[in-house]
Amino acid sequence: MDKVQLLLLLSGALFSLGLLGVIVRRNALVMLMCLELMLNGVNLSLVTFSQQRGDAAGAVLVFLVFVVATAEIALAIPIVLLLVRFKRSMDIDRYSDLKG
Amino acid sequence: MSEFTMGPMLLNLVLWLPIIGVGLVLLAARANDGLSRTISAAVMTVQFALTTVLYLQFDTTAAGLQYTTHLPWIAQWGVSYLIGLDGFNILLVLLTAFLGPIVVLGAWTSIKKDVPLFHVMVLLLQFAMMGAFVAQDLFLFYLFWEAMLIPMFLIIGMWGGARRVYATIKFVLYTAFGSILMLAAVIYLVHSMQQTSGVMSFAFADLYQTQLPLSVQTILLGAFALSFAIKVPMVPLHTWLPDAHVEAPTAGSVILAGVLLKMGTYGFMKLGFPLFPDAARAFTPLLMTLAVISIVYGACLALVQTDIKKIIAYSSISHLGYVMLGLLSLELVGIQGAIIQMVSHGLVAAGLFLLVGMIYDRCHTRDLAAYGGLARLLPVYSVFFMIFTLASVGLPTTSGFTGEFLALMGAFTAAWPAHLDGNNLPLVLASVAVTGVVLGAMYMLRFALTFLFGDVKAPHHSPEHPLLDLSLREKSILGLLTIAVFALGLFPDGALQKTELAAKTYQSLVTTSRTPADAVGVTP
Amino acid sequence: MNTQDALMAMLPEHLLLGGIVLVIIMEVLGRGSRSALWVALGAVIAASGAAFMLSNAQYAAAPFAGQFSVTPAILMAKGVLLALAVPVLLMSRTEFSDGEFSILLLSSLYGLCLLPSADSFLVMFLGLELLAMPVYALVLLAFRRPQSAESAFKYLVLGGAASATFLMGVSLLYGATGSMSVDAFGPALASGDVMTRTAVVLVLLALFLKAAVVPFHAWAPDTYEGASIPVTAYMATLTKGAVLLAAVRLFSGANATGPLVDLLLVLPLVSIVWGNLAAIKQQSFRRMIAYSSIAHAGYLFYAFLGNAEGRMQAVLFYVIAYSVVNLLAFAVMPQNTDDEQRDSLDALKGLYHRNPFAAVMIAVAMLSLAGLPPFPGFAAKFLIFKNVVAAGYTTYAVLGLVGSYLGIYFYLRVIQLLFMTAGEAAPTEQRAGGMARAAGVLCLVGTLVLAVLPGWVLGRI
Amino acid sequence: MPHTLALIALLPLVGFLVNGFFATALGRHRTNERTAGIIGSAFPLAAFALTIKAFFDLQAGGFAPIVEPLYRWALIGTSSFEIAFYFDRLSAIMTLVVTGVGSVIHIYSTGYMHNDKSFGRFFAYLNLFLFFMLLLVLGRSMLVLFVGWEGVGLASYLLIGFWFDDLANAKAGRKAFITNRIGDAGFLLGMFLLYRAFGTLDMDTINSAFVSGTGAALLVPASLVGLLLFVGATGKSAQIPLYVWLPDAMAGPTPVSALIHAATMVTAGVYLTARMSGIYMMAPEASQVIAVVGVLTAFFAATVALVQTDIKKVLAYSTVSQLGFMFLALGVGAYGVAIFHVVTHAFFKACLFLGAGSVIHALGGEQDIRKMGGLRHKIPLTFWTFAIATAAIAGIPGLAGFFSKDEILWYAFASAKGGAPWLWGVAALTALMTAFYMFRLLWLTFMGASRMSHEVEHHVHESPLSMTGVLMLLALLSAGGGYIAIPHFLEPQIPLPPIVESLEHYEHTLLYVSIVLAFAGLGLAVFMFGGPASRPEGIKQAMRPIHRLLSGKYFVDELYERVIVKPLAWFSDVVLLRGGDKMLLDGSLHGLASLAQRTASVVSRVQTGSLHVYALLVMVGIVGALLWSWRHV
Repeated sequence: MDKVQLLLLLSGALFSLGLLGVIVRRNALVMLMCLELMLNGVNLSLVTFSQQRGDAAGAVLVFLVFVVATAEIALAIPIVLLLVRFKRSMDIDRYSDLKG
Repeated sequence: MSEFTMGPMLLNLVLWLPIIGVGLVLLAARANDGLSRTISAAVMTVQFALTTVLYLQFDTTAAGLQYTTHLPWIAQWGVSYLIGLDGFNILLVLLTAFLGPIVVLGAWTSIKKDVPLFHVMVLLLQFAMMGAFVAQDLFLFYLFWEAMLIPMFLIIGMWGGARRVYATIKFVLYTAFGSILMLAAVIYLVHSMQQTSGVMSFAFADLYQTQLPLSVQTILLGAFALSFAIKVPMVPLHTWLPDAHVEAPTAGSVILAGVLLKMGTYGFMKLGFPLFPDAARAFTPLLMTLAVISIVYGACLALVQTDIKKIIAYSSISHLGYVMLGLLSLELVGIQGAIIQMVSHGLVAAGLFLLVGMIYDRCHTRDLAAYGGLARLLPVYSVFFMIFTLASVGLPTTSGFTGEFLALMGAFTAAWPAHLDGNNLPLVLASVAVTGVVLGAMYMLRFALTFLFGDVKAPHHSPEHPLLDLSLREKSILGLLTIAVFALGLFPDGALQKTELAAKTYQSLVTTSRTPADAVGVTP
Repeated sequence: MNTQDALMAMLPEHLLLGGIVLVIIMEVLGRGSRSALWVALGAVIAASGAAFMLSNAQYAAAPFAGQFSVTPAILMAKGVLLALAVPVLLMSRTEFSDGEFSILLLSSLYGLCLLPSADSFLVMFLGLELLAMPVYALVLLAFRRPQSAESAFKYLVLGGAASATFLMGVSLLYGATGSMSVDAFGPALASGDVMTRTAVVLVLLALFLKAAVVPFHAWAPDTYEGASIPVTAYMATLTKGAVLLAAVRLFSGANATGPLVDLLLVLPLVSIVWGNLAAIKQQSFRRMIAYSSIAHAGYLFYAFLGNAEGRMQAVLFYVIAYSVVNLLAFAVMPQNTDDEQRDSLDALKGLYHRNPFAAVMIAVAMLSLAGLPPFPGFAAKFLIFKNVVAAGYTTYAVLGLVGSYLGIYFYLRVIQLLFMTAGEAAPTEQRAGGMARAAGVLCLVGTLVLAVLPGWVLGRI
Repeated sequence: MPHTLALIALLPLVGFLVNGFFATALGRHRTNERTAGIIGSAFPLAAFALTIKAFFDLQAGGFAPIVEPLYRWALIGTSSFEIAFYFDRLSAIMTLVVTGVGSVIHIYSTGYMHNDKSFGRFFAYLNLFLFFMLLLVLGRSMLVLFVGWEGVGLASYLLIGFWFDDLANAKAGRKAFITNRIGDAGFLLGMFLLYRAFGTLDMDTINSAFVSGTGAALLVPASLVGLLLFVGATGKSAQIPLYVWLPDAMAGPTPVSALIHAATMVTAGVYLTARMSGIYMMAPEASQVIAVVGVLTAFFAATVALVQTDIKKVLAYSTVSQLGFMFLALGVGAYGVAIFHVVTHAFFKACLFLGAGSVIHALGGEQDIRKMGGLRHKIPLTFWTFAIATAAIAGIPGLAGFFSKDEILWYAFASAKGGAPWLWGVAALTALMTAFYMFRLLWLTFMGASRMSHEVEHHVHESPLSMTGVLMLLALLSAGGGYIAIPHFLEPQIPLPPIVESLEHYEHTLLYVSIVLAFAGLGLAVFMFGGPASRPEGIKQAMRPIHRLLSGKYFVDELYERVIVKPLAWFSDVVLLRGGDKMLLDGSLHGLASLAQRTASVVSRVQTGSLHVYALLVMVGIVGALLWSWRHV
């Protein structure tokens, strides 16, 4: 198979890996990283396509994604810190007071 | 001002008066309860007076709608504010208006908490019921039809008996289920009419034109019939009624038995059967069987009740069976009888529930066994009780007789030729229905026997504090009902003339087939 | 592109931006706390007014070709949603004294405004993030109870997952069609090749996730419960509405076809039933509303089964009807320093005897949410199911209606608590604040208008 | 006067309303006993006077039926239901009897009910009864007749339960009403059939249509209609199988028993059949059934009467038996004769009941004839009148009963319309028993030595004139009433059936036989009860089982209780209420409700609060959706 498909598979793999990570990892920070992983999977595919097509739109979106990702983390970290303050742990299984 | 312009205004006034009343009661809510009582009583009385004018002015020779108001409302959907009177609803409108003041007066002393809210609810209910009767647009009708639920929900739930919450939620969920399916049917009906005829309209008159293949008619009738049959109620969809009646306050029971149940039969007469005539005719045997089962079933259960309210509740099931029987007979006599029976049951059941309520206010129990020999104790009460008992039994000279007699006659008149053609079911059903006459006597007289005769027995009664016989207020409301009962029993002709043309319209609508020549154009 | 168009077309957005800047400045100058809310209110009202006026003037323009464009209909939608933000701001008064709330809300609204007029996925993505991200903060900001952090976190993680999914879909679509234009989505529905389908499905699912459709709904109950009332109200109404508008923009002219039809048939139906059933058991009011909103997301997505032309109207009308009564209920909810207390359904016991106005208003809201006539909820449902039937999905319409029947019970339960159950006020309870009640009155007026003159409203949207 | 007939019917109604409102607890007894009594009796008397006037009008008109429309009850489509009165020979006779006997019994009651706490109510009810009874006999359409028909049922219900403080009386009243209702159901069906065929319920129209056998009449089989109407008649006129209510009806005050349950109401069935003779002439099968039911009722009731010990019960069963005779006559087509017997029976049975009332009055409420005896000297007037009436009913020649009964026997034997020797045989035997039990009653009550307790015997007294006067009048009629040749009078309207030629020469033989039978009965009674008490005892011992059966009234009530009443209650309660409503219907509803509840808790258990699970849900959703969308590519 050619390069494009390979890269696409890779990006898909990254994406799924990220999602899986969100599902299986217990540590809050790792979870956030997995989220980033998903986004990077997307980025990869975006650049691939924009390369293949040879137009910028995809690449532009990639930059947008970077910004958003940073913003997300910027928001996420304080939340996690708060949680840690309350629960004295990074284990998100402890963060389940809200249910039912 | 000629009545052509006057009439419609008057009808609108009749319809909207209760809303004005609501406003006034809300304003008066801060003041003492008496004020809000007076206001709603006054409003109801005025409404009745105006309705009487409409009734007297009603032209018996004109077939179509009268006092019509037609304003576009939701143009995008072809919905319009279309109200009017015709032979179908004239008597029921009059009945509703007549019972209005009686309900308010009946609840005068027995409702003690949240009085303003109570009267707001009663007025809203009155508005919704009136609307459902006068609406000539399916969307409008459905609006009012559903709107009736909420005030009733609160009336039973707030001022009801011990198990009121169970009863009221059962009532609403039961009724709402029917309505939901009816809504689906309404949407589909209008949609398919638009597809076939290109007209987007909810007006009954237009819907009566729709041509639908039998299969579609059947499904739609099924949905409508379910909703109406729950309201009537027809066995086996009746179990909400006894609970609702038992738990409801007197006023609630009176409205429920007096008017609300008629919604079901009215729906069948005005919508169910005329909209889907072919399906209606195809399912007449089934529906007739259910009607007769209701007659007998209701009577049998009334026979073994120990709760005085339940006796009347089950008797209602039985009595409305006659209405269905008459409607299904498709004979003029039967249809007319059905209409009269609706009104008659409205009056009689209302009277009986008021009587039960009055004794309940005095003795605070609904257990039949707790009573006895009231005839000695409360002569006036007992006389009224006897009158309404006999009216419910269908004794000649009372309205009960007129209704039952004509309805049964209609059923039989339709059944005999069928029997000569070799179809015996109608004959059998009609004959079984007649046994209802005997069963009716059995349960009502059982009631009267334990209630009125024998040794004096009544809770909260003691030689030094004897029970008080009826007050002037109670006498007068029962007196009014009694007059109506005998008027309809002795001189039904006037009323019958008002409805004659409508009965004929109904007959022709249901008997003429409306399946399209080729069943295309409708995508189920 | 000419600047004049850019100014006109984005006038609402500009006004919001102005508001944000102004509030920030005031914060910096350290006198934000009191007047920030007024500024925000002014900005929102101005923006909404501007949108209405432009729409009435039949204004249409595409200042940034292929990225951002407005039509009268879109402007109307923006105007309506912005107007709905007013009660949110009003009822926030008692909860949030400082400026942050205003800033965050305004910026979220900015994102909201981008969604319906997005022509390219870049703008739409921007809009979605801008809509969601301030809300993560808002949820946390309420902070009346430790759980707020948890709910914020859950929202953030799943929201992030949603964005990622959305982007994945977008990039695949980009790969397949070679364009970032939103209009590529419609045609792609019918296409047969795997990549396009995957793309389309992923985009749609992302929206499902944002709008909390089963099985992507799980974040909603926890988040709604953990947030404070104004924020919950905002999430339940405006964000949901915005996402739906994005979806409308996405489908633009296209009728639902291909594999998506099955998704649009099944998942909404499931969430109607699921939401209505799960709500029965709830003890927290906000949680109950969350489940109800899950069910309503189902009805809203049903609208996409209908034909394209009526879709915008149906969705917008439903969003209005649904949001107005929802906000009404939240606005009149009695104050309570103890948030859990305030949130529990038991607090509503016998409310009628303590606070008739609030009780009646909540009752009206519940009945309308239950879709019982004559309340606006009914007309809205009617419109959607009418379209569904017209599109030929009669069976699913019936199923949906029966599903909605399941909901009636828990709405009635609330009314039962309000009117038929004895209960006395918690010591910490007091009536809703003045501005909140003002918000309630606004919503009541809206409700009445919708109930009495639905035709008039439909004629305008 | 234009509205004579209407007035006849309405006068008693006025009496009812006046007394009802002022002389009862309703009006807190505003009027005293005197006025109530006067009002109560005045209106019936006025009605009687008017009836006589109407009769002369009829005569003046050459007995052409007088039709007096009052108003239109209902007009439905083309068929109109008129409230109209109809006065011909038949209704003339009935009206005269009803108003005549009615009035005298009112007068009697003023004495009999003296000092009853509900004096006014009693007269109100009596007047109400008269009103409905007059509707019944004067109505032109079956509708009016039916109104009266049910109305008299109501009146009898109220009057049987008049002393309602004792639940037993009220129960008896209810039994009467419901039993009648069963009959009325049949009546209704018959009416519906007729309406279906003719589109009208005017009886003269229907009769003539049937007689002339015109088109519409062919739509409905006469026999079916006839039988259905007869079902109604069996209810009202206490024939097998619906006679059970009449003996219990004796719970009412004695004047009631005399007026309603002997003289007038119970003959309504006979009147109906005679009135509808047009149908029955065309319905031999129905007539056959009527004859057989009639003769059997006569026979069985007589056998029961043989052993009754309650003075009123004896008379009650004898009434049932006599009604049987009337239906026998109807069955063999001798309508006029049946009406004849109605009239004579009205006279002597009223006399007997009122006499019994006088006795009970004298004995302060005692009704058991075993505790009587030797009253002839103490209350001579009562005795003599009672004796005459007894002789009359027993068929002693010259007295009223003799003529009517003899004609019935004759037509039962020789009528070409269903007469048969065996009918005559049973009837003759019944006549014998009648004579026997009546004289038994006479002897046990008035003859022989007193068996009364002392204090009872102490204040035995003759009744006031208001009562004895009436007794004498009725005794006179019982004696002479037979010379009014009613069958002959009715002939032009209702012809008598032809006689089978071959049997004509038996007429005199049968006449003698019946005379013999009457005296045989007398002799037997005197022999048994004139002598020592050991004689009847001996016979009783000899045939104990039969005696048990008879004094147990064939245990028919018990049978009905077991076969109908109890099962119905059980079915309604256990099957319908518990099984149907509670278990099946509500059960399934509650089942659905709890199902929803359980699903709800399952659903909310998915919401574990763990982010893992939520993310998993998302993934499952995405993967599932993708797989689904890929399924056919």
